[in-house]
This record gives sequence, C-alpha cells and structure tokens, in this order.
Amino acid sequence: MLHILLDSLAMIALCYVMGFLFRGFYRQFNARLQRRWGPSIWQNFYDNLKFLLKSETLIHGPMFFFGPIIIAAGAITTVLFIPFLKDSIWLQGVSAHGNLILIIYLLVVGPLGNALAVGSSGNPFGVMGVTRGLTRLMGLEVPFFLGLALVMLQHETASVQAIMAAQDSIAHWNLITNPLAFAVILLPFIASQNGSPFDVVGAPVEVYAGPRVEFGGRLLGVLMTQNMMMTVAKLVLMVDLFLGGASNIFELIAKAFALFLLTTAISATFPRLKTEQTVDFFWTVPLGVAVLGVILNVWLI
Amino acid sequence: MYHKSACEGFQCEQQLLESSLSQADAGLGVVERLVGWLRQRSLFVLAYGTGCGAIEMRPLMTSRFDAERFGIIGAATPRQADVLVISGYLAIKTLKRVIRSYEQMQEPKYVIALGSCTINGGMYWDSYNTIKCLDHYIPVDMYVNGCMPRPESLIEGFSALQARIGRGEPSGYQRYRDNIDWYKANQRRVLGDNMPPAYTYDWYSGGAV
Amino acid sequence: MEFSASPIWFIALPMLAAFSSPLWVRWRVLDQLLLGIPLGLLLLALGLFATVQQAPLIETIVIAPPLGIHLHLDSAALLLVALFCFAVTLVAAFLWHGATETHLRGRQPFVLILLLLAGGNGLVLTGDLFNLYVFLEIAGISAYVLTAVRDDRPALAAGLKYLIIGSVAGVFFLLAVVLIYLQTGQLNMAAVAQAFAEIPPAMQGLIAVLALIGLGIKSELFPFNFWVPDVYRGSDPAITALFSGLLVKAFLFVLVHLAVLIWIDPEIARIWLMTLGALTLMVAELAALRQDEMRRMLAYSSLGQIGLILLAFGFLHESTAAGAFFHLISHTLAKLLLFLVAALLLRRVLSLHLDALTGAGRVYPLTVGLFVVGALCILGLPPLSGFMSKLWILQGFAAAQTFWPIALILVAALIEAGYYFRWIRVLYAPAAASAVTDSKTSKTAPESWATYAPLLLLVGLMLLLGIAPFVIEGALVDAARALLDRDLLIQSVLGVAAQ
Amino acid sequence: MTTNRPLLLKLLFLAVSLTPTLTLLTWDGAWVWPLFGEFELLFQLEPLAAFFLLLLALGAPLVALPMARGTPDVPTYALFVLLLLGMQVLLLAGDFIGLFIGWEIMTWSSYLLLIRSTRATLEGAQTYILFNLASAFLLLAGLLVFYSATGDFQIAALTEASTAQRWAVFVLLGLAFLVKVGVLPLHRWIPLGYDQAPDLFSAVLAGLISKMGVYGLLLLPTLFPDALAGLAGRWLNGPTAGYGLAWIGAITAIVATFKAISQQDIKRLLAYSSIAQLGYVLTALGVGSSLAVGGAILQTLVHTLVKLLLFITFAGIILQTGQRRFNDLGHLIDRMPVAFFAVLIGIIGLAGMPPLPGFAAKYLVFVGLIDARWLLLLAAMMLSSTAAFIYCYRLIYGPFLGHANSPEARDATEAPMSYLIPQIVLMGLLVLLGIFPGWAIEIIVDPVLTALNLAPIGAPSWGELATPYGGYDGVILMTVFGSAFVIVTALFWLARGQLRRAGSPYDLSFAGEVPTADMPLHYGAGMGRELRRIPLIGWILAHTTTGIQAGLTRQTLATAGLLGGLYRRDPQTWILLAVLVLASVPTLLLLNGGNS
Repeated sequence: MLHILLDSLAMIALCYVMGFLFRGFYRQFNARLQRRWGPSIWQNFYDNLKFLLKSETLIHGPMFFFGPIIIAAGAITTVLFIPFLKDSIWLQGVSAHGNLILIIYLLVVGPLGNALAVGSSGNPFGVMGVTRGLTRLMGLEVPFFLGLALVMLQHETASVQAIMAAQDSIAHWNLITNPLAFAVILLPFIASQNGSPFDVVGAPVEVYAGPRVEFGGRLLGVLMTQNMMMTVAKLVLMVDLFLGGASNIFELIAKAFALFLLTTAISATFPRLKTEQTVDFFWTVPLGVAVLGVILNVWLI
Repeated sequence: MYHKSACEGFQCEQQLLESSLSQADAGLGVVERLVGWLRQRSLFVLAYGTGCGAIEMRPLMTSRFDAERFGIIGAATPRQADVLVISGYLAIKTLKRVIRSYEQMQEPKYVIALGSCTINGGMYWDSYNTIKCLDHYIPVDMYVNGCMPRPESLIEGFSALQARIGRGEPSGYQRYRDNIDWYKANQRRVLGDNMPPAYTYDWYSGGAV
Repeated sequence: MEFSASPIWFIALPMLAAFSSPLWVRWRVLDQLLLGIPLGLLLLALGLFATVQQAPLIETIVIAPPLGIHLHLDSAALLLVALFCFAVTLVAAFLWHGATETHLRGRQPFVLILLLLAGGNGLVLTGDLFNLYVFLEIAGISAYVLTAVRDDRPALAAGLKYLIIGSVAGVFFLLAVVLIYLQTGQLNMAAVAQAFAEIPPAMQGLIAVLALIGLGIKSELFPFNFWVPDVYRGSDPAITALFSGLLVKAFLFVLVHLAVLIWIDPEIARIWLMTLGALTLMVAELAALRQDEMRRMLAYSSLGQIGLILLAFGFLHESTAAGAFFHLISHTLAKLLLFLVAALLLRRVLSLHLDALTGAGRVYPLTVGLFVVGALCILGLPPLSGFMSKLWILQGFAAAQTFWPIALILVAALIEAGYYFRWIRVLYAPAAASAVTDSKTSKTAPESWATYAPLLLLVGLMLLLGIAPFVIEGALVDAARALLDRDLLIQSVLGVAAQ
Repeated sequence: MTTNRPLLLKLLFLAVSLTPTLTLLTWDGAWVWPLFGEFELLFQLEPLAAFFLLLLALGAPLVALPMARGTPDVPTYALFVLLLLGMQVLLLAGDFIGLFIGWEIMTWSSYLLLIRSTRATLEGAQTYILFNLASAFLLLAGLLVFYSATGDFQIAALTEASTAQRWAVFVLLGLAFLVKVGVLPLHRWIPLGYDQAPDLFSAVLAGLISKMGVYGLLLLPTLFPDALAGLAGRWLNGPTAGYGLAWIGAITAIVATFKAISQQDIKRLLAYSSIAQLGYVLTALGVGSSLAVGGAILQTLVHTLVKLLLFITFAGIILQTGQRRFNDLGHLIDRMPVAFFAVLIGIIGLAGMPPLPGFAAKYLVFVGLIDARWLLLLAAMMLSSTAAFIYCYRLIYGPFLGHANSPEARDATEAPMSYLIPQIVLMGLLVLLGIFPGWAIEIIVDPVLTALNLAPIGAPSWGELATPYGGYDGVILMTVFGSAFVIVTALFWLARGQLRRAGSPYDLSFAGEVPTADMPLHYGAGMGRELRRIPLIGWILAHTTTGIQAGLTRQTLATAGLLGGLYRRDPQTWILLAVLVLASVPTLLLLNGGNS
C-alpha cells in the first residue's frame, strides 16, 4: 500500500516536472526559431504557480468548480494507469489493472470534464471552443484508435505492459516493426496534445480563448497543471507503445524528449487548420494510411 | 456617497496616495516574498488598445523586443490576465468596457497606463468625450508617459511594475476594493445611466463565497 | 328427435314466421319472435353438429333425388347455417333491444330479415340448381328491399342499383342453369356433377362463365363488385352487417361448392378461383386506402376479405379450406362488430365521414374502442380470431410450399393496416371535430348496456376463438372435408336415392 | 369507497407492473397450450429470454411509477398492462407462433399507447404502425418459410434445410428484427415514434420494446448455429454473414449519430441515439464471438438502463417546464440538481466512458472486433462513438447548463418524487454495474452466453473485467479516480485565496460588454450546425429517407386512386362490364379450343 502511494506520488511528480520543463523547452524552441531569446525554461512553472497563488477565483456555479477538478482527477488517474518503466516495480502505478483501451478513454475524460465546466459558465465563446474541441476529437480519434488497434492486433493484447515487454530490442520496437501504425498515430497524437496545426480549439482572439474563456485564478492553475501532466502521460504512452518503453528514468526522459522534439518540430512548422479542415484531414490522410495499414496487416501478412 | 467624508476632491487622492505609501515598508514574511517573486515572473497582459498607443504594443511581442523573456505574454480574456494595459486616450464610451474588463480580472491585478492622455488628457485635454485622469476611474499602478511611449519605455514600465510586485508593495486593486464607493461615484459621474449593472461590482462591498 | 333434426326447419321456420306475420297486430310479439326464431335455429344447428359429423343429413322433398328437390346438410353447410343464425340473432338483438331508428323496428324489416335468413340458409342447404336460383332470388329481393327500407333518397337509390345489378346476376345464373338442364337433363347437383363431363368443352366453358358472372356479382368478386360500395354506403349499417356477414358468405359458399362439385378439373378451378380471389383482395385493399367514408371503407375491406377467403378456398386444399372457413367466421364476427359500431356512431354523429369523426374516440371511448377491436380482428392481429384464421390459411399454404399467396396476403394485410390505422388515429385525434362535440348525444339519452351487449358478445367470441381455436377445430376440418370431397357428396346424395 | 377508487386502481396498476419480476422469479418448467392441428404454444423460460425478462422486470415498475401519477388514466393503464403481457408472451414463447403473438400484441398495444399522446401526428402514427407491422409480417413470412422447411414452429436449429430456405429464413427474420432495432434505411419510425409518444412511454419504447428486436437477433444464432458461419462461410476471423450485419450496424451507428447531433428536440435526439446504440449491438452480434456477443448483451443492458433513465428524466423536465427543445431550456442545473445528475450519469453511460458499464460493453466489443481482425469496423465504431460525445454534450448542455431561455426554464422546480425515485434507482444501478463489471459478466452475461453455446467470459473477481486481451478493474479505477478527486478538491480548499461566485449568469467575459438576457448566448443549443461544413457529415445530413417513404406513399395512393376510379357509380357500367366479360371469355376459350 505504501509502495503504491509512494509510487503514485513519484509518477505524478515526475509527470509534473517533466511537463513544465518540456513546455518551457517548447517555448524556448519556438522563440529561437523566431530569433528571440524566449522565456526561461522554468517559465511554465512560474505561470502555473502564479495562477495557483492567485488570491481571487471566480466561479459560475458548482459544476464550473468541479469541472477542472474532474479533469485533474482524470489526468492523475490516466497517469497512474500508464506504466512508465518496464521490468521495474517502480513507476508502475496501478497499470496492472488497466489496459490500452481504458487509457484511451481516460484521455477523453479531460475534454469532457472541461466541456461540462465551460457549459456551466454559459459563455458562448467557451461553448464554441468546446464544440470545436469535440469535433476535433471526433476527427482524431478514428485514425488514432485504428493505429493503436494495429499495435494491439500485432501483439494480440491490449495490455501496455505486455506490448512494452514484447519490444525487447531496438529491432523489435514497434516503430521499426510497425512503422505504418506510428505514421498513422503521429498527427492525431499532436492534435490530442493541442499541438500547432490542430490547435484551433483554444485559438486566442478567434474564439476569445475558447474553452478557457471563463477560467481564471486557481482553477486555471489546476487546468494548466493537468495539461502539463497529460502532455507527459501521452508522451510516455507513445514511448511505451512505439519506442520500446524505458528501463530507467533517464531512458524514459530521453525517449520522451526525442518524441517531443519531433512533435514540436512539426508543430512549429505548420500553420493552424480550421476545424473542418482538421477533421477532413484526419479522415483522409491518416485514416487513408491507417486503412492501408489494415490491409497490409490483416490481409497481406 | 463618498466613502470618506473628511476630504474632498483632490485631497482625497492625496490622502489615498499617502496612506498606500505608508504601508510600503510593512514587514513581509518569506512566503509573501516568494509569492511576490513568482508573481512578478509571470505577467499575463490584457492589452486594451483604446488609443494610438495600441500600435506601440504590437512590437512588444516581436523578435526585436521580445517581452516574453520577462515572462510577459498576452492573455485573451480578462479572467486570465494580470495586467491591464490602457494604451492611450480613453473615450467615455470605452471607459465602460475598460471598467468591465478590469473588474473581471482576478486579483492580484495591475493597471499600466500608457501615454500622457491617461495622466491628464494630453492633447485631448479639452475634449468633451474623453476622460482626463484615468486614476479617477480605475486604480493605475504604473504610468508610462510619452506621446506615445516607445516599446523600450513600455518594457521599462513593466520592469518597474515587476519590481514593485516582487517587493510585495500594495497595489491598485486593494485601493479599488477599499474605495469602491469613491471610484463608482466617479464612474457614475461620467457614465451616467450607462453604468454596468449592479451585479458586476456589488460584490466588492459584500462578502466572498 | 327425427322431427327436429330436419334441415328443412332452417328454411321453413323463418319463412313461415315472415309470411304469417301479418296475422299478428301487435309488433311487440314480432320483437320476441325475431330474436327467438334465429336463436332457436342456432341452438338447433349447434345440437346437430354431432349428428352431422357421422353422416350428412339429407331431406328429400316430395321425390327423392336426382328427380326431386332435396336439402343437403353436411358439415360445411351446417357451419354456415349456424353462423347465419348467429348473425341474424345478434343483429336482431341489436336492432330490437337498442334504441334503434324506427324504420328498422316494424313489421317490414322483420319480414325481410327473416326472409334473408331463409334465403341464405336455403342457398347453403339446397341440393338442386333451380331451387338454388329460387333461394338466390328470395335472398336477393329481401336484400334489395332491406337496402331501401329507410325510404330516403340515398337508400332508395342504393336499393334500386342493387335491384338492377342483382337481377342481372340472377339472369346470368338462370341462363347457366337452363344451359345445364338442356345439356344434361338434370337439375340435381350431384347428378349434374356426374353428367357434366360429357358436355362439350366449349359449352362447359360457357356455362362456367355464366355461372361465374352471376355468382361473382352476387358474391362480390373483382371485376363484378363495383356495386358494393354504393349499396353498402346507402343502406343502414346494421343491415349492411347482415349483407357482409351473411349474404356474401352464402353466395361465396355456393360459388366454391359448385366449382368443386361440377368442375371436373381441379387445376383449372384452382387457377380461376385463386386468380379471382387474389385480384379481389389486392384491388379492394388498394382502393380502400383512399376512402374517407366509414361505410365505404368497410365495404372495400369486406371485399378484400372475401378475396382472401376465396383465395384460400380456391387452393382446394383441406388445410387452407379449413382456414378459409375459420376466416369466414372471424370475418363475419369482425364485420358485424364494425358495422354495428358504425350504426352506433351514426346514431350520434351526423356523418360517418373521416373529418366528421375526428377525435370521436375521446368522446365515445367504448364505441370507438370496439371499433379498434374489430379492426384488429380484421387485420389478423393476435389474440383475436382473425389472427388464428389467417395463420391457419398461411400455414396451409406454407405446408404446401406455395409462397406467392402468403406474400400476397401479407402485403394486403399491410395495406389494410394502412387504412384501418389511419382511421384509428383520426378517431383518437387530440382535437375533436365540431361534428363530434355538438352531436346528437347531448339531446338523446345515453345508450344502455343492452345496446352494447351484442357487441361485447362478439368481442368475447373473437377472443375465445383467437385464444382457443381448438374449440371449433373439429367443425372446421369436417366442413373443409365435406366441401372438398366431391365423391363423398355425390355418393351420399345418390346413394340415398338408390335406397 | 369512491374516494379510494383511484388509489386502488393505481395500486393495482403498480402491482401488475411487477408481473415480469414475478414471472422471472417463479416461472419454471414448460406450459403447453394447444391451438389447432398439431400446433401448440410452448411457454418456458430460456436463459436468453430470462435476460430480456430481467430488463422488463427492471423497466416496467420504474416506468409505471411515474405513470401512476395524477388522475388515473384507465385506458393507458390497460394498454400498458397488455403491452407487458405481450412482451412476456414473446419472451416466454418456446415456439415461433407464441413469439409472433407476443410480438403483435406488443406492436398494437404500443401503437394505441402512442396515439394517446396529443403530439402524435397522422404521419408519425402511420409510420410507426406500418413499419412495425411490416416487421411483424416479415417475421411471419420468415417463420412460415421456417415451418415449410421443418414442419414445425419450435425454435430450434435449422439444420436440414436447403440453402435457399436458410437464406430466406435468415433474410426475412433478419429484416423483421432489424426494422424493430431500427437500422438505417428502415429507421424512420423511431425518431417519429419516440418523439411523438407520451413522454414516459418513450422510455418503454426505447428501453424495452426496441430490445425485443435485439432478442430476435440473438435468436438467429440459435437457428443458425456456429454463429451464422454456416450461412456463407467465414471472413477473416468471423462469419461472413455477420460481416454484412456488422457493417449495417456500423453504418447505422455513424449516420444516426450525426443525425442525432443535428436534432433540435431532446426526444428526437435520444431516438437517433437509440438507433446508433443498437447499431453497436448489431455490429457486435455480427462478430458472433463470445467476447463480442457478451459486449452486445452488456450494451443492451446498459442501453436499457440509460435510455430509461434519460427518457424518465426528460419526461420530468418536460412535465415541469413544458419545453422540449434545446433552445427553450437551459440552466436547470440549479433548479433540478437530481435531474442533472441523472442526465450526467446517463450520458456517461451513453458515451461509454469509464467507469460506467457502457465502457465495459464497448471494451468487449472492441476487443471482439480486434480478435476477429475486423479493424475497419472498429474504426467505424470508433467514429460513431466519439461523435456521440457531441450529442451527449448537447444533452447536458442544452437543458442544464448555459442560460435559461424561456420563462418556464427560469422558474422550474425539481420533478415530483415518482419521477425521482426511478432516476435514483437507475443511477445507482448504473454506478454499481460500472464498479463491478465482473459481477455483471458473471451473473448476467455468462448464463446467456452459455445458453447460446458460446464460451463464457468469466471474471476473476467482481470488480474485474478480464479478456484474453487484458482487462481492467472497476473497483481500482473508481478508487483511484475518487481519491484523486478528493485529494485535488482538498488541496484546492486548503490553498489560500478566496472563491467568489459570479453575481449573475450574465457576468461573462464578453469583450468588455455586458450581455443581456435577449442576447443569443445559448450557443451550444444549436451545436452541430458547423459540422455540416465537414464534407462527409454534410453529405449525411443533407440526405434523408423521407423522400423515398413519401414517394412510396404517393405512388401507393395514386394506384389506390386509379383502382378506386374503377368503382363507378352507374349500374349500366357494371352490367356492361359483366356482359363484356361474358362475351370475351368464351371467345378466348373458343379461339383456344379451335387451335388445339
């Protein structure tokens, strides 16, 4: 019991620290691309703490308050159901009691809890953002899930630990053995991270900050915290599934960072798509590749 | 109507200023210092482009001036913002929106006023529909004067504000809270029937949740 | 016992009562008699079932067949006679114990209804072709006059139309009888059946067509049934109930009976009968879709059911024929109910037009509820008898691996549902039409339970037969056998003659 | 005496609504009722039927309770009792005749209940009854073909039939049940019927009556053993015939989901969502493996609970406000908190989110699809189940969040107790099943699977759902989530700073403006409009089957008019026709005779 508690706290802390460092790096990276100095790598930490330390928070009713809390609880649950390391008793959380499909659905708890809170505020711009978010979710989930299904089919299990264990050497990484699945998943993955070509949901100015329009003060702090944790959780999941997992924490950070670098580079390159363009894109290019992958995997092999 | 009856007009402002300055040396604990330090590292700006000063604010985010390196970044909505920047002269019509935006920001919150117009009306000193002294309507923490101030001076203003926040000095929002009746009376004087509805500010006088 | 068991009573008693009615002055007595005679005959018929199951009863009049006239009471005929007696009892109870219009409560309708019963029974019972024609005219004439008995413009027009077309039908049939007599020298059906094969084929065809047209008009088959909606619309619904429940069934039985008996080749008979049945079914059901008057709609529905019964009879299979008898019974029950409900509604609402009846169900819940039950029975929905009878027919076809009639019957049932449920929906429409709300009820006294008793009895019977069809299973199967077994019939009639 | 009569009636009604429970608990052995010939009705309780009887036993009293409110409506009570009777006959029947009898009683009594609503239009009522009767007659045709092949009406495997007969039975019965389930081109009666039915009766329609179609579909594997594979062989890891069924289900689910998103009326939205949910069931049944069928059964159970919950809740809302469109409601969360929680739980179940059992069902189906290697179907199901989030969100946003858009919504109060009790019971059941998915599998799903000759799924513990592809533990999931929730809330409260509630719902960030009540702030009520810009969805939303149905009706009526025109009113035409027939037939006969 104590082990699980410590383990869970460690996972959450790791997620949080990695989260704000990665995000800080992202801002640095973007600034350098734009020939600026950019903020310090700790900037996201400052921002987050500043919000958490705001002395006033406005709420629009109980659901508005509980929405971010639900999201945060969902994020923590998600983190705990993802195994961070393989062949280790540490950083496992309760991942033995879950599986990939559960994790995919837990990833959605965030957007839905958010939607509830935003709806509760009654701000039309917020709901507009939520609509965009749910629409994007509809677009990205199909190729995303299909790509994951290819992996599940390949290993005939939905357990992340088993998939991770099966990739014992670099030649057995799913990135190598099933590159099509990775190609299918990469762009939806960026979208699920609210990364750049697909970040129309919270587009400032256009929809007045979108879903977060009414959030301020400490609730916004909670939302930022969970966002950073989820960023890392998704990266770790991808590392587990495609990069063979990690045996120790440094390997984990390295692999996650490599993956993050890839998505950052893509995000920094492409301009924003409109909602319907996003969905249409997901239903043509990644889904097309996914169908190709299915044909190759199921019929030809 | 006035919160304090001992003074009138300019005297009141003088008293207010003095009383706030007198608190500046109040002893600060470690926690307050840390909090102040964290707050000054991260300022989300709600830029209100009321006048010509708006044009000077855009370069602030560009590569040349790069305000982000000070932790200063734009916020889309007042709920997320820490600093309200009033850029230039303020028409009466705009004042209502500015007040609304200011009241929607979550404390602690700060106001930076750009240009001479916000101090004394500037070149619009005799205009019938601009306000002359912003500080009568919302509490200004930092004036950046000039017509218009360049981005460099704007950054200078921000740094000064950051220093004040870091020192934990009391800021305008506390003044606004304490003297809400006075501010409202001033606002009502220029806005007349055009005041925002009572629910937008009556909580200042009441308790919190 | 020998005395009471004679089939002659089914014809003689109503006729006697009808013709001697002028001897009574007080019509209160007629009241009891009109109810009593068919009821008595019904009981008699029910009592005879066991006897007839052993062997058909044959009553010769004056001379033995083939020379004389005889009445032939086999299981099939007995079933129909019992049904007719029941129908007349019920309508009589409805007419004479409810608050009926005065023109239906005098001596005139008394005579006519009893004559109709006599005619119907005679048609079913007689074993002689010319006698058949006589009964055809008796039933016909009483029907014409019953149609016109209301004595107003539409009733008289309908009566006249019925008279004209009925007479034409009579002429056709008479021609057929004459030709048969000229060709074979026989009028006894059994004897004709034996001799018919020797007639030249062309003449056979001519006779068949003449008889078919004559009986086709009378039994409302497709290319000859254009008169039906007008007549049903013009006459009183209670009387129409008898036409649909009694008269048509009698003619239909005669048609099938003659076809089985006289026509040698069952294949040709099957093709003709089934084609006619199928055509009647589909055309009538489709035409009914657009009817906005309740009596016309019921008339078309009745035609459709006749087509269905003929389709099942025409297959000339024991199973479908038993089903057809069953359907004939349940159709009579349902149509009696529906037409009597129409009569009840007509007493309260000025018109039976669809628009005038909008929302009637919310004003007269019981009456319209009974309409719904009747409609469900016609549609063949369980647990009412209509379902069991249709199921019987359908399983007969299925067992014989013949699927086109099944498809046809089901499609027809769907179309039928289309218009019946349209009526039900309109009857239960949320907003009642003004014709319903300011109807005649406000002025007249509410209906007594005596008015509803016959209708509730009908519902009870439908339920009973729908849930426990085995109670009449034996009678139905016997009837089907008796109808289809040609040799047995000839042998029993002529065998009697030989003794 | 007279004062007690309504109360007695209501008590009687409630007692009768418990009969399915009684049947479920006490029925054992077989009861035979003779009909005619060698046919007889056989009533016995098979495990498969017992599952559906369980649904009925759950649903009937829960709907009857709010129904019994107010002045007793005797016809409605009687028809409801008849409906229950019909459904029990249907489920108990061991032969097709009994099944059909129950089916038909259910059909017409539900129709009569439906037209008791004041909102039922002619079009809606006709569509409802004609589609359902078409379904019934297809069933009848199918069972007659079955009879002609086997000589018996007993529900048993169809082994000695020719291929044509097997296909005929499969297609006819399949179509019959698919109409009831409401797959795509045959679905039109569902939105119309569910929308126009009396509000509480919609719960029965969606929760119970549509499940009878599922029951029928589950009978198909009994008729065609080896999970339909005998019909047309196998495709990848599943039966080919099932592959077709599964695609029908998936396409139904997708299209119905998008249609649901674009609805403006709550009940219509729920109707389309029912179609979509049963599309999943169909897909799962098509797979036919133990996992997928288990998922289908669980999904059926969850859908029943969820739709009962949602329809009863919205019936309460409609009762209290008289409004039923998303645009006319809003911000009921403060006034109807129980209803809010009911709908929240309902949509979580509907969307198949963990930890509610909807997720367990979807999980089993997904794993079944992966196991059968039907990945494209998986993608299709995923599409529809994520698109379902949008309409789920509308369900909670439109009535409960946002702004009150009508005077009734502004001062509504919580629905009466008789509406709240079923809501609370159903919420409790859903949460319970969500925490203990293994229990649901062991107690409810496995007996049915065994009866269908499939391997039971089994569960290591009550909380755990286990499959060969891995599983999850509902108890641990709930514990982790609950603790996280509690800890985050506690930390939030412990941290310094004040929390302030906005003084008015109009205190919004609105570009410095102060919005007023007459501004169209209830944006999400019209959610889904912008989805039309996505080509696929735009195409789906632009097409309906209304035109086909209207065209068919028009053609039929035109034919009817044409044939009706034959029935002229002048006797001379009648006679002329008779004479013409007389003249023509012998001529033809003579010509034929002359030739031969």
